[in-house]
Formats: sequence, C-alpha cells, structure tokens
Amino acid sequence: MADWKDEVEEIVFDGKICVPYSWTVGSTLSKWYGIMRDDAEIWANRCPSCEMVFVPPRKKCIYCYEDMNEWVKLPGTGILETYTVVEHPEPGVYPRETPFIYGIIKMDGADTGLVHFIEGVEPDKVKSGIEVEAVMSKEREGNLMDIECFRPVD
Amino acid sequence: MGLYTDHRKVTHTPDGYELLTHESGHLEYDFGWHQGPYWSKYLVEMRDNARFMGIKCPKCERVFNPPRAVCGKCFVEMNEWVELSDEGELQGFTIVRFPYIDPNTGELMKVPYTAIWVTLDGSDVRMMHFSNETDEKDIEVGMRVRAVWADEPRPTSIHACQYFETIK
Amino acid sequence: MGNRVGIIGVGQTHHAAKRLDASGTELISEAVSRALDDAEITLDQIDAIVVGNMDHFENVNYVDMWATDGLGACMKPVFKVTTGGTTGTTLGACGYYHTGSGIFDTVLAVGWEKNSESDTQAAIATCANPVLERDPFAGAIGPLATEYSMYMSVYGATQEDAAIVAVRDRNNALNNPYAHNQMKVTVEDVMNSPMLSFPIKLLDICPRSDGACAVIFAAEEKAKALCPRPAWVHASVVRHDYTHFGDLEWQWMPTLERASEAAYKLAGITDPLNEFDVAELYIPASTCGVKWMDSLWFCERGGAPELIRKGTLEMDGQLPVNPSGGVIATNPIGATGLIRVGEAAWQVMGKAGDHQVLDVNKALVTGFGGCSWSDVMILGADLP
Amino acid sequence: MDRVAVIGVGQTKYEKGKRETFSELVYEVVTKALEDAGITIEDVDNIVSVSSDFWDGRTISSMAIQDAAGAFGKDITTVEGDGTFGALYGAMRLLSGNFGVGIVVAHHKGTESSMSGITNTSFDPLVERRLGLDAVTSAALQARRYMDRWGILEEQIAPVSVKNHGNAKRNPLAMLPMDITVEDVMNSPMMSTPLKKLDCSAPTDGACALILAAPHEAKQLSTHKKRVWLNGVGHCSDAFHMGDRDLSDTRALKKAAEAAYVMAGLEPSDIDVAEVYDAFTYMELMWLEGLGFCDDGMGAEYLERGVFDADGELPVNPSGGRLSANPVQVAGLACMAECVLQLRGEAGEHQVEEARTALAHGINGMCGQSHCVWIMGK
Repeated sequence: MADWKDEVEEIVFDGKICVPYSWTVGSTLSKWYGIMRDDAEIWANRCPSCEMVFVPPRKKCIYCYEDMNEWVKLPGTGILETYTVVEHPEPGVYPRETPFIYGIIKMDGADTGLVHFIEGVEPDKVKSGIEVEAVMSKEREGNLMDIECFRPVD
Repeated sequence: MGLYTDHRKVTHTPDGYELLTHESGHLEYDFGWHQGPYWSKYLVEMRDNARFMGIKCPKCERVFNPPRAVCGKCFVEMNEWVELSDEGELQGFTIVRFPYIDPNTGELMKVPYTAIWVTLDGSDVRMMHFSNETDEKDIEVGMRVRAVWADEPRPTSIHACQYFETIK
Repeated sequence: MGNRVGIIGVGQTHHAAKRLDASGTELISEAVSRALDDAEITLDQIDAIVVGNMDHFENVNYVDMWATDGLGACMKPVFKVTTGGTTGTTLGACGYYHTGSGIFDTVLAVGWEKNSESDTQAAIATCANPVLERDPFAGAIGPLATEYSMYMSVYGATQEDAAIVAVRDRNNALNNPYAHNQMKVTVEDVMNSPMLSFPIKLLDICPRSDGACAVIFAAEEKAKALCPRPAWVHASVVRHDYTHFGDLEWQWMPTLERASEAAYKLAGITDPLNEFDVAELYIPASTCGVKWMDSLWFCERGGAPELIRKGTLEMDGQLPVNPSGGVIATNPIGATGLIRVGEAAWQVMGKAGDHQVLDVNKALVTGFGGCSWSDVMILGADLP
Repeated sequence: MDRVAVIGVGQTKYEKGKRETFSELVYEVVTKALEDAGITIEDVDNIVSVSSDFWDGRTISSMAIQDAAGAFGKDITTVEGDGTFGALYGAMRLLSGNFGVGIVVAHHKGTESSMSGITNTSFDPLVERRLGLDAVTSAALQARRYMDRWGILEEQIAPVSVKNHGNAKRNPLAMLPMDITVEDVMNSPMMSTPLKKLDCSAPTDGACALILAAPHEAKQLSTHKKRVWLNGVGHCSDAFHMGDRDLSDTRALKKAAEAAYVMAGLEPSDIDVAEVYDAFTYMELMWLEGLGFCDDGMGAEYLERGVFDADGELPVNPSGGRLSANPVQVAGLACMAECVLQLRGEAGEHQVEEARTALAHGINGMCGQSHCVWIMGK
C-alpha cells in the first residue's frame, strides 16, 4: 500500500436515499382491500384447478398458474402457526414499541397464512397452536392495517 | 401536452372495485459511506486547501478528476497525485428547469439550477459540478470557467466549491 | 460445447404511463401468460426463470423473490439480473446463456418496470456517486444533448435529422397495439415541442412507462420440437468501458462500435445495412438515432444524417429500424431492452402483426444503459 | 456435461467498518484472484458482478465497480442476490461456449447501512412490509416454527454459534472468532424470540472473487494443484409470501440439492466438507437436513453428537460461517472460496483432512426462500 494512504483523514459521508413511492395495488388486492375497508371482511380466492384457497388473494394460483376468479369470505379466525416476541427495537422500521408480537395465522377457510400483529396476550404466554381472531380497525383505509391485529379467541 | 395522456386509464376493476395506490410517504434510508483513501483525500483537499487534486495513471499518464484507485483502461492502481487548476473548460451543461425529487431529502429540488461538465486544466477527464448561470444566453460549451470556493469552514463535500463562474 | 438457442415465444403487456389496473406482479403475469400462449406451452414446461428491473424505481429488494407469484417461479429455479437501462438486453443474454449452457432446456426471461411508482429522475440520480456526483447529476439528457451538439458541428447533422427519427419511431408505434405513446407526429411537431436541453426537445425523447415483457428461450432440440420457426440467437455481446460519466468519449460511441463489431464477427455479418432485414435499436433520444448509426457500421463516421434523410431506416427503406416504435414510444425501463429482443424475435418468426417487415431472415437488437454501455444481439431464421 | 473449474480465488479479510470503498474492495479481490490463478486481466473475457442497489445505496450499482473489476472493453453483467447465483451465471456463460475465462466478484458493505431497514424492503410493499418485518423478525418466525415442529430447544440451536465462532478462531479472514459457551449464547440479549444476539450474524464488510474457466482454458491456464471443478449445481425458489410456506419445510432446498447431486453423480454421504448458510443458528440445522445430511428434525441431535464439528464426520462451516462473517451478497461466494481452499489443501489452520468433495450453499430472500447449491471437487 502506498504511504500516502495511511496519512489521509478517514472520511465517512453520512448520506440518505429519500425517494417516496406510490405503489399500484392492482386489481386483485384493490378488491381485497376494498372489501376489507368497506365491509370489514377478510376474503380469499380459490384456484379452479387445485382448489387451494389463498389469502391474501392472488391473480394466479402459485402452483397451477391458473387465474383465480372465485372469491370466498373467511370467518376471520385461525390458528397461530408461529410467532415471535420482538424485543430488540428498530426505530423507523418497527411500527410498534417493543416488546410486541408477530404471528403467522393459518386462516380458517384458507390454505395459507397471514402475517400480522398478535395482541391481547402477554408475551410470555403466547404459544403456537392457539386460536385467534382478527380485530378490524375502526378507521380503515384500504391496506393491511385495516386489520388492527389478531387476538386469542377466549 | 397531450403526449403522456394515458388512454388506457381505468379507475375500477371490472367488478366495480376502486383501484387503489399505497403511498409510502417520506422514506429515509441512511448510509455512512466510507470514502476510502482516494475520495477522502480529494474531499479533505477541497475542504482544507480549496484545491482539486487529480490522480495520474502510471501507464497511460491520463489524469483523473475525481480521483479513483484504478485506471479502468490500464487496470493498474494509481498513486501519483496531481494538483489541478481552479480553472477549466466547460464541456457541457444542463439547465434543470423541471423540478424533481432530490433523493437526498425527498423534497422537490429548487430550480432552475445548472449542472455542468468541466475539464480542469491539468486533467484529462470531465468532472460534474454547478454553474451560477441559469440562462442559455450566458453559457456555452467551450467557455472558460473558474471555481468559486465556499467561505471557511468549508463542508467536507463537493460543496466546498460553491460553483464555477464564467471567466469573462 | 454449448447449445444453440432459439426464441420460441414472446409476450408483452399493453404499456402505459400508469397501469393502475395491475400491480407489479400482475403486470409480470400478464406478460408471462402471453409469452406462454405465444409459444403454445404451459408453465410446467419452463425449467428456469430470470427476471430483472431497476430496484429503486419500485423500492423492492430481492425482486426475483417478490415476483414469484407473477413469474410462476414457486418451486422453480430463478434469479435476478440488473444492469440499469440495459437490464432488458441483459435478460435476453441471460436467457440465452441459461439455455446455451445445457443446464436448462426452456427458460423464461422477464423484464418489467412500474415507472409510475416513483419519481424516475430522483431514482436515476442515485446512480451517480452519492458523494461526488449525485448532486450535480442532471440525468442522461445532458450528455446526450452535448454529444449531439458536437456531432452537429463536426458532421453537419441537424435537429431536423433527429426529428425525422422521432417521427419514424412515433409513427411506427401507431401500428403496434402494445406501444405506450400512440400519436401521429410530423417533423414540425417535433421541432416545435418544448426544448429540454438543447438540442433535445420533448418529442425527441422516450417516455417512462409501466410494462413488462417475457421471452422464452429453448435449446436447439426443444426449440425445433416446440416451434415451427424459432428466432435463433446468432450472437450476444456486451461492451462496457468507463465507471465515471466524465470519462466518456462524446465524439463517438465506442461501446456500441466494439459490441457490434464483435457481434457481427460472430454472426458472419460484413455488410450490416444489407444483411439485416430489420433492427430493433435502443434509441432513448432521437439524436442517438442519428449519431449512433455510425457506430453500428451502417456508414462511415458522419454518414448517418444522409441515411436518415434518404429514408434508409424507414419501414419502406433498406433496413427498417424500430417497426415497434422503439424506446421513444415505450419505455418500461427494466423491460425496454427485452422488448427489443422480443420484437426482433417476432419479426423473425413472422408474428409482428401490423408492423411486420416482410421476409425477415436476420434481425439486429441493441441495448443501451448505465455509463454508456452497449449490448448487441443478433437473431436469425436459420440455425447459427 | 462439461464442467467449469475455479482456477483462482481472492478474498478480503471480513470485518466491520472497512475504510475502503466497495470498488476498492473489488479491486483488491480481483487482483488477488488473478494472482492466485497466475493469469492477467488480459486472459479474462467476461465478468459477472454481484451487486445490490439497496445495500450499495446506488441504482445501477454495478456501474460503480466495473473499472475495479477489470471490465473495460469486456462483456460484463450483474446478478443481484447471493454470490452463489453469480457463480451460477458465470458458469452458465462459460458452458454456453461463448467465453473462456470469467471473473465472478461480489462485494458488500453491511456496516454502512441499516440491515433492518434494507431487509424490510424485501417484503411486499402492498402487504407485509407495513408490519415492519425484517430479516431478524422473519427468521424468528421461522425458527419458532421449526423448533415447535421438531421439539427443539433454544439450548439445542445455540451450539451452532459456539461451533462456528470457535471455528473462526482458526480462520484469519473471519470477523468474529470467539470462545463462547452455550450459556453465553443463551445469556446474550434477546433480539426476537427465540433468537438471541449470538444466534444471529452481524453486519460485515468484504469482497470475494472467483476466476472461473471453461474446461479447455482451465487445463491450459491452470495447474492440477490450483484447479477445483464445479461438478454440480442446483437452484430453486419457494413461495414468496411467508404465509404460503410451512416455514419449517425445506422443499426448495431439497429440490436444489437434488439437482446438484444428480449433476455431480454424488450423494450427501460423498461430501467431505460443507459451507452452509448460517446467518442464524437454526438455519444451519434446517439446511443441513434439507441438504440430506440427516433426516428432517434431526439436525440438532447430529450436532450434539459432534458430526458437524471441525473434526467430525462432516465438518460444517470450518471457516466460521456466516455467524462469524456475513457480507450478504458475498456470503455464498465466500462459501465457494472456502471450499476451493479446503479442496486445494490451502485452508491453513482450519483445513479439513482429506477434503475431496465439498458443498457450498447460498440463499436469496427471507427465510431461505431460494437456494443455490454447489458441489465441488478436485
């Protein structure tokens, strides 16, 4: 290594990337969120070929690549398939104060799970396999936060 | 202008649901970019000594500004620093009149501003910087320009040089 | 060693400024479904997939993973390539090498972009060195404007020459149902459109679009079995040179000169203007559609204005360029180069519909991007 | 089928807060790899860079490294993702017959940005991203599911950390050599249950380059001692949305591994050393099961028996693994570089005895959605 390199003041430049985005929700999820916003219901769609039911709904079955036009209403309940209690904070990324709980809920009436917040249970009491239900937000805007969280069915 | 009118614009799905967009709002991704020895020295020289330093390829002898470790053409490491003049030739310019989002801030840029390409005397390549002229009448390729340095304390960035002015 | 490779199917979306009806993955599935239909095969016949776009236009990391639903990539081999403006031609090359390697028989290459989802200029500005060059980086238009100014003063090219190119591409787009900008224009319209950066005017440059394109590559035996007239890949070459914008040569287009020279050699082309029957060229601004023709060895340096004025590159000329309308009509950036590949393949396959050129045997494709990079692909009706 | 050889490798030391820019790191490893191969840049006809616009904080990030990669006037392209996929593309380009010698180079400066913020952008902006998920919290969901399914305790995944940080003590390139116990892991701060700090890898800076050669060029330019053959490769992706997958299932890895084994004409029992993706402790066990080294759910038991120790039946991550240095895009390419060193017998203090066949593994996406498996031999 050339000598001059050792003598140089080491500069670390603090920079940012701040570009806002406007994401197109598209036909399938616009319908999903439209129903969620207007009717406070969670729907799914079914593959005409393998009959798997997907939530969130998709344009095409991920296995058969068939268009899925049959929509089914879900009861909003499900089984907590897995969870994590988040302890280490990441300000600016996590929308909740730690500790909070994420879970994947295998939705009744569907063959897939939804990821969401789990509330109404102490972090040291939560466990896989419990029955949970969706709590819909009072103010709904047509996005995933129209579901406030899932909580145990008592 | 009708140029960018989209004739396929639809607002609802065939079964009548409103087509939505999700807005990110202000996003910020923070970086702490290590500048490495070459760019560190370049920035420090601008800040402390109000001068541009280029780097010379030991093989093809071209002088690069901004400096970098490797001459791409010769694929050799460069270590010979060369002080460049404050003055040079304007090689190209763009007067930006349509504001767009500044990725540094997420806010719209202030326009007009003039981005220039300038080859400093003693260098073989162009660097990007600013001109204080914002009228096409006052700026043309081939003009001689001179760096106008910021008052001390100068920032550790290319803004240590405020802009290039036309040598009249 | 290595398989010969043919293109057996092409699909693209209807491109538009904003496709509010389709999310990114829905846009992708639209192109994929059409390509499968075009090849008359189903997704289970696809052995591997490659996808590409530019991350900062939609802010999605690991796009190959995120796009799984749209690509039909669940439980299939997939990865991502990305090289800025050349992403599309990079995808074409990647589909070709996948199948050429002998590891995969049938490969789907997909390029897409939802340029409506961000401020394109802001996202592109982050391509410059964030500390030394981002702030004064004012987009690609500055260098393109300057290089054409120089070309005009050295070779007597004019703004009207560029306008002829803009008119050619824009009016060709009227025959392409997938094209984004569909407007009939005259040289006068172009000359009277607002000046953006002298000598480039609004109607001289490409738009930003939402769109996707999918192209299916197959190894020789498979291609023959599946497709009556595949578009065979005769050459695929990429040339880069510098990392810093300020190092670039403006007098000529060295990467395009080197890439096309190498590709012509591979494909045995000695007289490109005569031997090619059609070209789909990545021309982001009409000025490039003049100056860069020199670098494709269509003429001596400085000869391009005469070619343009004589109508050599018009639909009824010696070598029709951009029957699809090209980039000036349609520009979903990550798909743009792959649309060139797909359109050229359709020309060879005789499937280009209203913008079909008669009896295409050999087609030329180019890609442009990054720090003035050039990609060249040559397709042909005969086995290479 | 024809095979491609690795004829040169170059790696930086993996560490945090490296002062060099990533293009300077690229130049360092490319020159090292060329030197290792005993060739010059003139012998190289194509380059695959592995870059990420997100981590680099630049769009078209491949633009920033091409001079440093020796790409002037050459055919260069960019794979975004793990280095194993870059190597796959590099090999395919050579096998197509269009090229003779290629460089595959990956770089990563993980300590210049926020791992959480950047991995959050891997989630669908229309669905899960709003929840604030990132690499650690999503991995925690997978870990919980895997451990619940097979009844594995936190104390049983912790020894992966003990083993790999211990292995790192014998690898001068590793960032985090550590003498730790299961207790240390258990007592380290909880990140997201069940994952504690010492179950997780740390942001790392570094770069790695491989020189690949087509069969003819490999034999012409390289010696038997330096040559390592790429005998098999496979890659495969699972579904994207986490709720579509049983996160404890390794079906995509199994499919990728099967393709690699079939191509190489080998079985898991033929592998002498493996470098497996272990950004999180539990992952090493899951992936070892998926790679066929033990039955599903048995990883922890095998680990306890010492099978995967440096002196075990199948040494896993003798380099110290990703737990000891995780330069994201570089990770899998570094696995391949480590396998090259092992097969050449140049791994120094962490050399595995009689390593003739090695397996390298890399992943793309969250929770190991996509896998690339390489089988390499002398």
